[in-house]
Amino acid sequence: MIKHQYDVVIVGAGGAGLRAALEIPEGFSCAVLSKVFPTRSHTGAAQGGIGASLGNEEEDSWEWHMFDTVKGSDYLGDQDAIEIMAKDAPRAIIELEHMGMPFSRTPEGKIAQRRFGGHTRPEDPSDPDSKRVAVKRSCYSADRTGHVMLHTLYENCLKQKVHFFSEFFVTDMIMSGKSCAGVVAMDLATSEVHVFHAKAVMLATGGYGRVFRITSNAHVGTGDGYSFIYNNGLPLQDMEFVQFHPTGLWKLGILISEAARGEGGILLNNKGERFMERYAPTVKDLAPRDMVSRAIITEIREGRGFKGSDGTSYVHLDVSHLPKEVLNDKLPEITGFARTYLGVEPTKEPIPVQPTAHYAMGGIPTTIDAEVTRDKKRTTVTGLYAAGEAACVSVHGSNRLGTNSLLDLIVFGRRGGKAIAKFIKDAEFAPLPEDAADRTIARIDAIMNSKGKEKVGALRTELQEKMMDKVGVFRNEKDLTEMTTEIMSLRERYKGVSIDDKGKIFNTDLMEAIELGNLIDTAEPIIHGALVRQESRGAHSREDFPNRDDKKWLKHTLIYKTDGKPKIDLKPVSITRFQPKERKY
Amino acid sequence: MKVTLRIQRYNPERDSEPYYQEFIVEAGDEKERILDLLLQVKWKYDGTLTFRRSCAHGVCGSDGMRINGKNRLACSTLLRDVNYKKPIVIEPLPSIPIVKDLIVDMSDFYKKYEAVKPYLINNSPPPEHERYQSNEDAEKLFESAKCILCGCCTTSCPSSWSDENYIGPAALLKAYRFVFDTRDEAADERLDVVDTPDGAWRCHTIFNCVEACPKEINITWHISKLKKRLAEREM
Amino acid sequence: MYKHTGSRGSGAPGWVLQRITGILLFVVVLTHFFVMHANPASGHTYAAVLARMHDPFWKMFDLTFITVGLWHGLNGTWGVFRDYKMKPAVSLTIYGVIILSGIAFWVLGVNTILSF
Amino acid sequence: MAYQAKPPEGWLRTNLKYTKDRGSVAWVLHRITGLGLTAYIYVHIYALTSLTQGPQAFDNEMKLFQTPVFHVLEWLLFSLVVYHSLNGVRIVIVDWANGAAYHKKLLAVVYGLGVVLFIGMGILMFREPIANMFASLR
Ligand SMILES: Cc1cc2nc3c(=O)[nH]c(=O)nc-3n(C[C@H](O)[C@H](O)[C@H](O)COP(=O)(O)OP(=O)(O)OC[C@H]3O[C@@H](n4cnc5c(N)ncnc54)[C@H](O)[C@@H]3O)c2cc1C
Ligand code: HEM
Ligand code: SF4
Ligand code: F3S
Ligand code: FES
Repeated sequence: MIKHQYDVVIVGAGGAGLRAALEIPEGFSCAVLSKVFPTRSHTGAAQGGIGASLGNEEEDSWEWHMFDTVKGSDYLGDQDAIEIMAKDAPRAIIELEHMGMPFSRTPEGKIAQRRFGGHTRPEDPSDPDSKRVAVKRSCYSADRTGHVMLHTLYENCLKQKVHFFSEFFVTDMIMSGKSCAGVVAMDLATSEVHVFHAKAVMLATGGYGRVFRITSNAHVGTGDGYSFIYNNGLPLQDMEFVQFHPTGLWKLGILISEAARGEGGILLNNKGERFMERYAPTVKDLAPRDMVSRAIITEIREGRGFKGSDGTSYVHLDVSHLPKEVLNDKLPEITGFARTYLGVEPTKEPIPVQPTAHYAMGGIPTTIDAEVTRDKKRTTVTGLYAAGEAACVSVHGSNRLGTNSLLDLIVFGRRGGKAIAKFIKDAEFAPLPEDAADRTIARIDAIMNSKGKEKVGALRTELQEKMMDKVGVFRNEKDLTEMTTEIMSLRERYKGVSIDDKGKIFNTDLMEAIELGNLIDTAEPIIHGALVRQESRGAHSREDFPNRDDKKWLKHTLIYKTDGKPKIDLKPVSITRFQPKERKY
Repeated sequence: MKVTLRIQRYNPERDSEPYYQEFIVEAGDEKERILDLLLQVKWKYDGTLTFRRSCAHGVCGSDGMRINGKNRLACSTLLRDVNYKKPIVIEPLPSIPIVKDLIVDMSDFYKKYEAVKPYLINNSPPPEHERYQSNEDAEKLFESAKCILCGCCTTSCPSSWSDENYIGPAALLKAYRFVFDTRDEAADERLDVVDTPDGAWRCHTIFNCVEACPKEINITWHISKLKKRLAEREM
Repeated sequence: MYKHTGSRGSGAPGWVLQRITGILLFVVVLTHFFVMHANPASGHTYAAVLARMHDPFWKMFDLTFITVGLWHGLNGTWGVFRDYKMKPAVSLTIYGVIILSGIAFWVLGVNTILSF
Repeated sequence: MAYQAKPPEGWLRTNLKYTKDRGSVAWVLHRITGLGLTAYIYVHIYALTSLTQGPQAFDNEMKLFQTPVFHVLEWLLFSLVVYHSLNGVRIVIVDWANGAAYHKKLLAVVYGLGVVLFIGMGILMFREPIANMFASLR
């Protein structure tokens, strides 16, 4: 075991982690740990853009952005946090530009913007209550926005000489009494266990898409951060809200960004109908993701989808009517994906798509300064911070609008970094418990020495398939109850997992086994959250409770791990400017 | 459909030399990704098979490897891209130390990347708004900014095979990315780094890098602009 | 391990000259070939060669050829060796051999041309 | 680092094992022809020193060079020259002009033009034997 001491340890080198690292002032030591090389983080997969009311192309205001976000969240988002994000967005974008991010430009040389689902402005700007029409708010760099943003942030970290520990797999968080004192990690190259003692720890570990079989998320999106929190007796918030992106490539789940529809692509069913006209008469194909995903599944269920060779169904996303320049200049990457992976020529034929598990609205509850909270009164955990997709501020409520996640990363990543910078100035190191690494070592030993019969791959596939079938776009009591027992039995069977690789060097077999445990830890609160929330709101759609129920459920759920059934608590939503209304597009 | 993978194996804890091992896997159709076949081997037959992967659709740059003699990403190579009637030979990226199976030691590659100061340097105080840049100027950077640092290019370049000190196409591409950014002020510092025998001058326009690049970046074109810029600077 | 070596300015002039001499040679070598070798029956007797050698144009032509050709060829050869990792002593020796033999053969050639 | 990475195999093996593409074939040929031509220049300069030793010596030497075998060798030498010079021009266009954008087309031109020039030169050089051959056929 090797011990390190750093003022700050940041777990995760995606957009959130890197942005936070840039705030740590000179004179303090900061280590960024990531299980993959930083630029391999999943932020690099983001395509469409970052939302900000720059108004470079059309008149826009942060209040409209805030309203859209609140409405998009189905009023579950905390409005104080959303206000901060919408107000800060233009500054945050300009800052990225100053850092060197290569944006697409307008003819005047300003940052270019385009339309995106759920982002609107009043048709008549002087009348805030007039009909809402789509607005150009998403700042982009072709369809590689996340990629260039991640690289820009990493480059700036290099410039600032941030200390990286690449391919360090964090396995646990160290609690010292009521505060966080560091993390435990395994160096993948050698399987050695390292203990990082820190004044402040930030979890920026990204999402959990790999809980589901069809997902746009990377293989590394295994929800590790959620599991650290959950296993240390802290709560997870709003885990039932899983965003299914409507347009994943059929069978593969690879994302075809909303930008495709933002640029004019349309969805068609097997009758050739533009069915979104029926579900969202005003914004049509640019309705928020939850609605479009439900519409697609409904079309398929009612027999208007296409049947694939393997029995699964899809609808068509048609971009073939768009000018060639638009496809080549603004959507080169995603037309490439369709070509490469499905052999479809998007300039001529429609692309087969189906909803794909995409984003975690819920996560580690934090304050607006990214401090992790432990209860419904928002008591903070000393020395512990979280940002990015892993965290739940909550700005996305029950459904995130496209482009708001990258924004979330840079706004709250920075705020978290600033809060940490302030905190470490006069904080002391919390004492490091003697047994800090014991749990990790025991876990590794158990897996390495196990003679059980269960295989990681098979068990994980089972979990993913079941989650897809029963906790997918539509949910009901029967399926969810079944899943609560399912997950218990999976957890039991997980104890019998054994691996082939008994070596020390780059033991990815071991890593995957530990990740599977994290997936199970993450699936459990998703299932239980979905079961208790007896309403339909945003991405959470209960067939047995089809309506939104503000009286009972305009609340965040907090889930704690116990020995038996997880404990559930409810936390009020912050409502400042906009009172809940029916959500219609 | 049955497909044979002939994979180069090497476990430093056990083997003194790399060797090849064949696995027969089941593929649905010819649109199957090589990465999925490797995962099938790992998950079904031999958990010790080791390789990097993450995004599975060619955007993170983790899984560069040599497939049938040529560097590519396992996740962007489909069965139909290779001759799958014969065993598909899968080896780690060439000319770079092997850590285990298909995992190579990329630290040198990253050092070269860092050597060109891959970050915007502009010490004049920024304006309130964005720094303006015409769309044409921005688009000149886009192709080079596509790079995912997968390493396929540098490890496919004969010049870097014969001397690992050659800075390599990926780093040169990165140098281009910043030298030609109208917002950058440190072009000279970077040009100094690549204006050496180990720098741009060791590129002999072999085009292996372009053939290997999974993002279809015409790296040689970018290097040629750099060389031209260097030559002009000299005169 | 990657180690940054070499100093600024150690490439551009050579690179540019290699290309300029290349283009020059393109003209010179092809002309030479078509004039001298296209018709094997003629021009290869001592008398014929001597006649050409007395023509100032061909004298200049041959001098250019020999100078530019040697420089281009040897700079190219040095470029080839530089591509392979070598101990400094070895590379210095090769560099020496290239330069010395180059000068020697240039003198030899110039001597032949100017003897007439 | 705490583990032992396997150093890469030598450059020659890597060269032999890696899939050859148009560009790398062109490079190998350029390299070989360049070195070959340089060696030939040395030989050529040395051979011509016999001029200074008077007509006897020179014409004696030329006798050797005027045999059919040497004519064929000369023709082959020309193939090196043609390839190296055309490909050299291609390289100049590729890294000094915009040639990298259409390098495959350029390469096709190099090979095409090279073959034409090579055959053309062959016809010029061997026009007498060829004519004789046709004459004897008639
Ligand atoms: C395909 C796709 C397209 C998207 N497009 C958009 C878009 O257009 N606009 C938008 O706003 N949002 C978009 N999103 C959402 C957005 O990209 C993500 O939510 C966001 O990038 C998450 O960033 P992050 O920093 O929180 O985490 P990530 O970028 O996922 O990074 C997680 C980091 O944590 C590290 N890590 C995780 N676990 C461990 C561990 N156990 N030990 C050590 N390190 C660990 C990882 O190595 C990684 O560095 C998209 C998402 C996807 C999947
Ligand atoms: C006829 C016209 C010629 C042209 C246009 C030409 C062009 C070039 C160019 C551009 C290069 C640089 C290649 C690089 O840097 O990658 C080169 C290399 C070289 N040339 Fe020429 N050349 C010509 C004739 C010759 C002749 C006559 C000789 C022999 C004396 C010669 C010998 C060489 C050698 C040895 C190299 C180095 C090869 C390498 O770097 O791989 N060239 N040539
Ligand atoms: S230039 Fe292409 S091949 Fe090279 S590292 Fe970048 S993406 Fe990979
Ligand atoms: S392969 Fe190498 S030599 Fe140049 S064109 Fe590419 S870097
Ligand atoms: S797994 Fe990300 S590039 Fe292949």
